[in-house]
Amino acid sequence: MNIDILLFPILLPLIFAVMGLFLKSKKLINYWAVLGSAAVLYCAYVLFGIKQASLVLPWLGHGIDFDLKLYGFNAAILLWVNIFTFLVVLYSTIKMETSTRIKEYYLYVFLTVMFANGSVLADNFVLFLFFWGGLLITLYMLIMLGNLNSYKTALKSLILLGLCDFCLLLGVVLLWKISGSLKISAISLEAQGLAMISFLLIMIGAIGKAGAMPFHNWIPDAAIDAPVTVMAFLPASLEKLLGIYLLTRISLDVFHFQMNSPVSIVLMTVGAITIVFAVMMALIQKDFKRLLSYHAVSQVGYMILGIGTGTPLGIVGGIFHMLNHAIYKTGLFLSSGSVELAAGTTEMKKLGGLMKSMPVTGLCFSVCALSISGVWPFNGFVSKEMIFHGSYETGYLIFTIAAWVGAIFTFASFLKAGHSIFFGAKSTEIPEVKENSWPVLVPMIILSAFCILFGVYSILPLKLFILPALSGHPEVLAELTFTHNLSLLNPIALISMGCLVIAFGLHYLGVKKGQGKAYLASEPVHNLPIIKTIYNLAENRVFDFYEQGVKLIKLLSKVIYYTVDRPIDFVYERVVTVTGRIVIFILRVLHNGRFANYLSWSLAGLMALGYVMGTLIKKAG
Amino acid sequence: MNIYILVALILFSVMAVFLRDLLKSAICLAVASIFLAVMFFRMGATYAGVFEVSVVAGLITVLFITVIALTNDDAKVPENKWPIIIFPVALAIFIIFDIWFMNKFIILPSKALPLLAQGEKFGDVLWGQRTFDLLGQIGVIFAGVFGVFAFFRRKTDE
Amino acid sequence: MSISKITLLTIFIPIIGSLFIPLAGLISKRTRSVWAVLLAGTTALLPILLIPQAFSGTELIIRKALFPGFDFILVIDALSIFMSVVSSFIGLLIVIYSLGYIKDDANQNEYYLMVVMFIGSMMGIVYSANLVFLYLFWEISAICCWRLIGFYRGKQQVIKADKAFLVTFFGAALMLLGFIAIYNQTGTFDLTQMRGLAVSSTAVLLILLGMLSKSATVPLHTWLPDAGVAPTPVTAILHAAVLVKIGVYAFARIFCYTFQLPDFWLQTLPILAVVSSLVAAAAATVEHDMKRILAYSTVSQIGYIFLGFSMLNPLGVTGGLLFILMHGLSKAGLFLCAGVVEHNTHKRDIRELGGLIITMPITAITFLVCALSVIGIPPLGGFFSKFMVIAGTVHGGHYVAASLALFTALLTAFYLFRLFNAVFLGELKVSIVEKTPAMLFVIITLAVLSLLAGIFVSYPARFADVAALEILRYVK
Amino acid sequence: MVILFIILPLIIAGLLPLLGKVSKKVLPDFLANAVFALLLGYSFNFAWNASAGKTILSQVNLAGIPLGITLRLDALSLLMLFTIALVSLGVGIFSVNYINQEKYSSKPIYYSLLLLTVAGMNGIVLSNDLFGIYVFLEIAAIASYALAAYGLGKEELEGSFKYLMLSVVATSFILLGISMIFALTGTVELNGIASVLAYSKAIKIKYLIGICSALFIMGFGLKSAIVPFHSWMPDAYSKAPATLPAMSSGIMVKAAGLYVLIRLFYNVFGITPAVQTVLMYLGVISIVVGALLALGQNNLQRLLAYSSISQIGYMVVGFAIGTPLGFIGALFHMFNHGIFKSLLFLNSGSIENATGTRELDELGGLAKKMPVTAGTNIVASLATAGVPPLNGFWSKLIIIIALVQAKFYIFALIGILASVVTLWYFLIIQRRAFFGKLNETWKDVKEAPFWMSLSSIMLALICIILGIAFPWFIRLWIEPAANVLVAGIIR
Amino acid sequence: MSELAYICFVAVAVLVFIGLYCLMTMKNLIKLLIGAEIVAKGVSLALITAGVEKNNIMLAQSLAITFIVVEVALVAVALAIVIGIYKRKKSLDIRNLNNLRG
Repeated sequence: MNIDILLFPILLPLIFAVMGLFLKSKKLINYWAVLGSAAVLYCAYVLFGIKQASLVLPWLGHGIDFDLKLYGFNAAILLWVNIFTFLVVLYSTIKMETSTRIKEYYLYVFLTVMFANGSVLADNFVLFLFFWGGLLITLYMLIMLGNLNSYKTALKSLILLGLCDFCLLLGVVLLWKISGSLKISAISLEAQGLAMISFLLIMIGAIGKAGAMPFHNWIPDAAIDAPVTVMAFLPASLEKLLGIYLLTRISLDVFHFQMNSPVSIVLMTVGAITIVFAVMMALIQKDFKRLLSYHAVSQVGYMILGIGTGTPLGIVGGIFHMLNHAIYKTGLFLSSGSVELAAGTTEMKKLGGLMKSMPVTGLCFSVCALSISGVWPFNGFVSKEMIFHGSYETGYLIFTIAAWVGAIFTFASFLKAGHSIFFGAKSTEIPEVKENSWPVLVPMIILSAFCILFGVYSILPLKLFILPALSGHPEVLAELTFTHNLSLLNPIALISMGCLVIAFGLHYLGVKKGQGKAYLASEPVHNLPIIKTIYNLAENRVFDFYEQGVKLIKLLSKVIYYTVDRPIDFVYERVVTVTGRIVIFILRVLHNGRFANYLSWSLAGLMALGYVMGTLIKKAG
Repeated sequence: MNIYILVALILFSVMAVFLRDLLKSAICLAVASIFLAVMFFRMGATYAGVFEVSVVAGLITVLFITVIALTNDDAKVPENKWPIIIFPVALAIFIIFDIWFMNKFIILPSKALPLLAQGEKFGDVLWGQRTFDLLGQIGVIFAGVFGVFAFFRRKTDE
Repeated sequence: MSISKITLLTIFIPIIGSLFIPLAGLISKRTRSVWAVLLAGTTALLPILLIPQAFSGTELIIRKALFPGFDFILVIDALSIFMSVVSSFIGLLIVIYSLGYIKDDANQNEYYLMVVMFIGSMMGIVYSANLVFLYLFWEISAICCWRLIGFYRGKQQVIKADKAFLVTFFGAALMLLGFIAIYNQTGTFDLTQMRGLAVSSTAVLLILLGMLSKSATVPLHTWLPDAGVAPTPVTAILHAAVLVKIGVYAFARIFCYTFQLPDFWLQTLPILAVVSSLVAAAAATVEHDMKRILAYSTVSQIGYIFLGFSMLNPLGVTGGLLFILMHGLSKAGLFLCAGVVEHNTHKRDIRELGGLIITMPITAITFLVCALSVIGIPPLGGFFSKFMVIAGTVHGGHYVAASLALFTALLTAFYLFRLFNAVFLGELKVSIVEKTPAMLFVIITLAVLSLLAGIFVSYPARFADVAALEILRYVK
Repeated sequence: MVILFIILPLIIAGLLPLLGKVSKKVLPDFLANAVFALLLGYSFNFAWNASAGKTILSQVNLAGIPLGITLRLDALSLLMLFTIALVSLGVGIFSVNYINQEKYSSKPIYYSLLLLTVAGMNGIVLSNDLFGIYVFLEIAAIASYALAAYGLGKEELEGSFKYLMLSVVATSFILLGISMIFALTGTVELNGIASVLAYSKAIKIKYLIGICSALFIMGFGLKSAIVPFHSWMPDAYSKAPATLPAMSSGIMVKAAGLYVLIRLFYNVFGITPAVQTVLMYLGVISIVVGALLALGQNNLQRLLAYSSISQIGYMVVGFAIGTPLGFIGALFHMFNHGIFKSLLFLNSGSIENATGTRELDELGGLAKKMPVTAGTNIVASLATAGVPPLNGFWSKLIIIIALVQAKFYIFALIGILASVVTLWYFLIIQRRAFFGKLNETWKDVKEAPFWMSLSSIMLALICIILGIAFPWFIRLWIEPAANVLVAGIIR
Repeated sequence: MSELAYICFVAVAVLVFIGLYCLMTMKNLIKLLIGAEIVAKGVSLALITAGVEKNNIMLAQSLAITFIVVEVALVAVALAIVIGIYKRKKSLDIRNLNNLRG
């Protein structure tokens, strides 16, 4: 049997997933999983080498084909998806050891990989939706693996992402209607009129998957409820990759828009809002994982902002940021998982001074944290600079400022986190902790290494992974020079540096106010007059899109139920019967059993008959 | 002359209706029957007249009187007063309406009285043409007899 | 066997065979059950033999002359074969499920008689090409439903059974009047002779009322939630497999395939369908009774099928047909899962249930799978049908309808998961384990089929495509 | 020997009370049912003749001497004869067990009354003479007054008395009409009247015929319980022995009422738009009022009485349309209604025989204990409501088609909606009597005895078989009868 | 129409009116029967008059005689019912005869 190599990334995980169900021993399952992810990774690597391939099989008719296409960009994404998978699986062998549902866990992980690979490779929108939507289920199931309350969060994620997916579906269908084709690589449209609506709908699908506001609410909740590996696996890495991958494809290939076109403004606005608000929320978190999760949201803002600028630099920056973010955020989540594994908690209040006992974790955390904060020479710095430049080029300074504000608070919050967990005084609330075993550490080390590598030698990932995204856009490539990004001496880079200094100042101030307790470092900001009320509202989930949406849906449902459905039923149950009863009552009262009454009806009937007959005959002549 | 007989017929009918005493009304009814029979004679329907006198004025009156006797004592039914009061007015209105109606829709009277020719014999007509009615009469009598039987059967004649 | 013989057997084996069920019941319970399953099995098998005929792309018409205008006419084409395969198969599953479900109840003879006759009447409806015979089988199915809903003989049950019968009869009687109006126009009840005919709006309205009442579409839908008092297999058969599909089938057969709809209705129907969907979904969100929620969900999903069919474009119609299949599988699965829960716990109020995933994992998983399919999440079958319906709607230019339909899909997700969470998750309130392998077998089969129908969607899709082409042959 | 249809029941009716002294039960049972069966078989004898469209005007001879009896046997009267024989056979078989009840007794008298009603109806149907119709109508009527009060309960007597008094008024008006016709034409024979009237076109004569028509509609309408002349029916039926309403509603209202009306209007006077319109409206009013009143009843037989009123409305409407299809529908419905309505009344008799009551709210869940009664009742109910695949559906369908074809859209709609109400009240019967939970009072109730069940099953089978085999039945019996009406004025 | 027939028909109408008036207003069952009898008289007069009008008195007579026989049978049965009612109710008031209604 001749199976096209393009099917391997999809079929392999499926085989591993199904076979895994039949394994009995826990150890065996772990090995099996590592082996599986390695195999898929290898497969992805081979494909990355091939770069160009396509496969078209007939499927549903109507132009809906089973259409896979590999080219430079999605080969890169495919590779990274599988790298993260491999790392997370490796990490999971220890982290998930205690879980009783390990079998299910790997099943879902492999299914996730399958769907992710499929959606990356798909070149037909329906096929893409097929795989894309499948991720919903695995995400739902993965979150369900968490603690007792996780099902609520799981539902939240399902509904929010479901909403995004339905928007995506509508956008796709609209696109189909407009362009007459479903082949992603064959569509090329100006984002105007209906096409713009279609673009916005697909965009919602993409940024929703990536976790931008306002579709982000499930992420912080999941950080608490779901296993940390799941967080590292999905919201931190895979979903960002996929979401931004889709956004890139539709912004670059499927639709075209000019710099500062309405679409661009919308994207940038969403990005900027996401950056600022999410980071503000992240700042005040007292739980490490929750803090990370808000950052996961905030960073999406940068990517969207970058791609939304429509400038070559911004776009490249956005995509690069996606990659970088996936690396360091996975690293951060993994380190938080490491802390949780060792100390049993991730609450900053209870932790402290772990650097001594967990040096590797601490170091990796530091690298990733500096990276996310955009400190030179880590990778985050490069991509963020590109985004700053890109947004600055659009002329809307406000977005750049928003990005800077984001940078300030990002750094501040990580200073707080690092300070309270790894540095500072040793906490007395937790028992003595030990560094974790190597399967936990290796992924973090690898990721940290990537952070440094991509920061110092940024031209490598850009050439290798990012530029293929722009293949077919020579005009973009032509303008692109990377020289100034590496230079620290340009005004924008200086301002960014300034931001870091401000952040440091803020942290210092906060720690001082909090009597040396690092986890209170964000309190000054938290307690600012107006901001405090906003925070309180936010903590009470007033801004929670999901909670409010659910309330609205419930209200709407009730309104419809009581104004449409029940009245209709009322007609059957009451109006008809009661009217009938009244009429029957009247008729029955008339039939009073009196002979004279009955006789008079008959006689009256006779007279009426005679009269009617008479008039009718007269009429007939 | 005819008109007086008819008036008498109507008068006794009215009395049969409005007399309080059932016995008297039954007798009034019989008298009315006799007037009707006289009318029949005058119109040439002799056999019908005989039947009217013997069966209606006789048999039916007897039946009525028997029933009245059987139910006499405590069966006084209070009758309303107003029917008697209204009756003359109603009757007058009805007669006027009836005459108007007949003049309008039915052919007006012509003065000439037709000759009451008797072409056929009564027996021939009855037996030759109306045998079906006789069959029916048998049936009616059966029905009447068994009907009355059914009402007066003893419940325990099993 | 010739095609026509197979078709006649498909219709008359269950109808006539069902009459012998009480007799079989006189012998022994086992004989009766075996006989019932045998009948249902034969009925499920026979249409499968017809599938090659469906792909041949031609139609076969059988005509038995009776009385001028009342000829017994059967039409065998892709559409009718598709419908008969789907419904007889689900019917079979439900009969098997009943073996476990009602084994301790009274009046089983009547139950099996009615179920099997119901399947037979559905076959009759599907193949009839004479409006009068369509109506005839239509009402046979209504009679069966009536007895089945009132199966438990409680006062409420019987009242609701009466309500269902009356509402559907009301609609059907008006539909008959519509048929007569068409007869008045054409002088025949023969559908095969009226293709491409333009009909008056009044006739359409009357016929539509019948379809809506049978398919439980707003505003004639409330009997369906109330019919939830029936024993569960019945509700399942009523909703998912057969009953509500009758209306949409008739719609496809009469309005898509045969007549030309007036413009007014082409514009109005999508709105009606979407509103129906939305209202029912909202009601499902508010209700607390497990079966009522599912029933409202059915109402809501039927709206999609109508939406797809009313588009009269290949996508929409294919989507509608696929929807019939997918919804049949997954909604039957949901109802039967609910039946397992109810059978074991004797509770239907979701507020009194919870945490059953611990004691009833298989039921929970199958429920989840079916629910996801109903919502329309890939890789399950429901996704494709929903996608195609919506694609059809957008292609037909009804953008608002499409967006409302998607909003309804979101609501669907919301209420189905509300149900799932309340029954299977959270705190365990009633601890009862799964029993009755026959029932579990059926629900697992349905869940697996929902999944397989999604993964190997191309096979049913090709079938639906052929049928859709057939349907749209006479559409201008 | 067409006269046999009248003579045979008449003679046996006369003999039975005498023979009753010999054998109180078995002989009357046997003789009466034998007569009904014989009449049924004998009516087949003429079926081919009649379906060929021939009319037999039979002059009866007695030993070679012609008697003054002319009987008219055409397809229409044959259909009626057939229906009468069929229903009366059903009722007769039912009575074998039913009249054994304590309150009824005296089988010979009972059967002779039953036979007299049959003789009376046969006479009406066969008569070629307006006055003959009247006389035989009275035979049937008098016998049925006695039957209506056969249990001698006070309510039975009350119902019977009202029935009688209203009928007397009706027959008086009929006779007034007859005498007007007589005064106009000088004859009372149907073909004589027809031929005289065919030549008189004057407006005054039209008025006179109009008045006569009104009188006849009122008189025969009261007999066939058309609203507003229906009021005797529920009273007479509610307490009477179930066989009387079965007989009366099943066939008498049709033979003594509707048949005469259509015979007169279509075959004798010639139909006029005025009569059609009036009948149409009366029919529709009957349909609606009857159905609604039936909905509110608690006494089973009273409910069925109102239901009969409603169903008769359908027939009236069908006849009033005046198209061939309308005739077919109405005649078919007439036959069907004879079958299923008598079955329903017999069911109520079975219930009463088993439980001693006919009040619906005292019953409940009898289906378990009386499966045959319940089953046949469902069949009859659904047939009445016009649910396929039973016979009532086809007849109603044809009537509605005829209405639509004649452009009476509103009436068609009303007819359809009324059938929904019909179904409604039958579902109420089902719910309260059979289909619910068993009322504890009746836990020892037994199924109806053999002959009662047999008769119910027989009638129910006819409903089902006709539902499937209706085309052949229509071709053999109904169409020729309809052709008689289509052919118009007789010669 | 002859004058006699005209007058007779008026009388018929009046008799029928009186009879119906009695049926409508009287309360005694026997009175009601008397009313019915008066109507019947009107009817038989109408039959004979019709015969006179058409010069066919013989036919009219035979009809009238049959009618009278029918009348007797009817009255007999009616009176039997009245006696039955009297036996059970001890009253002849039509107003008490309204147990059946609705």
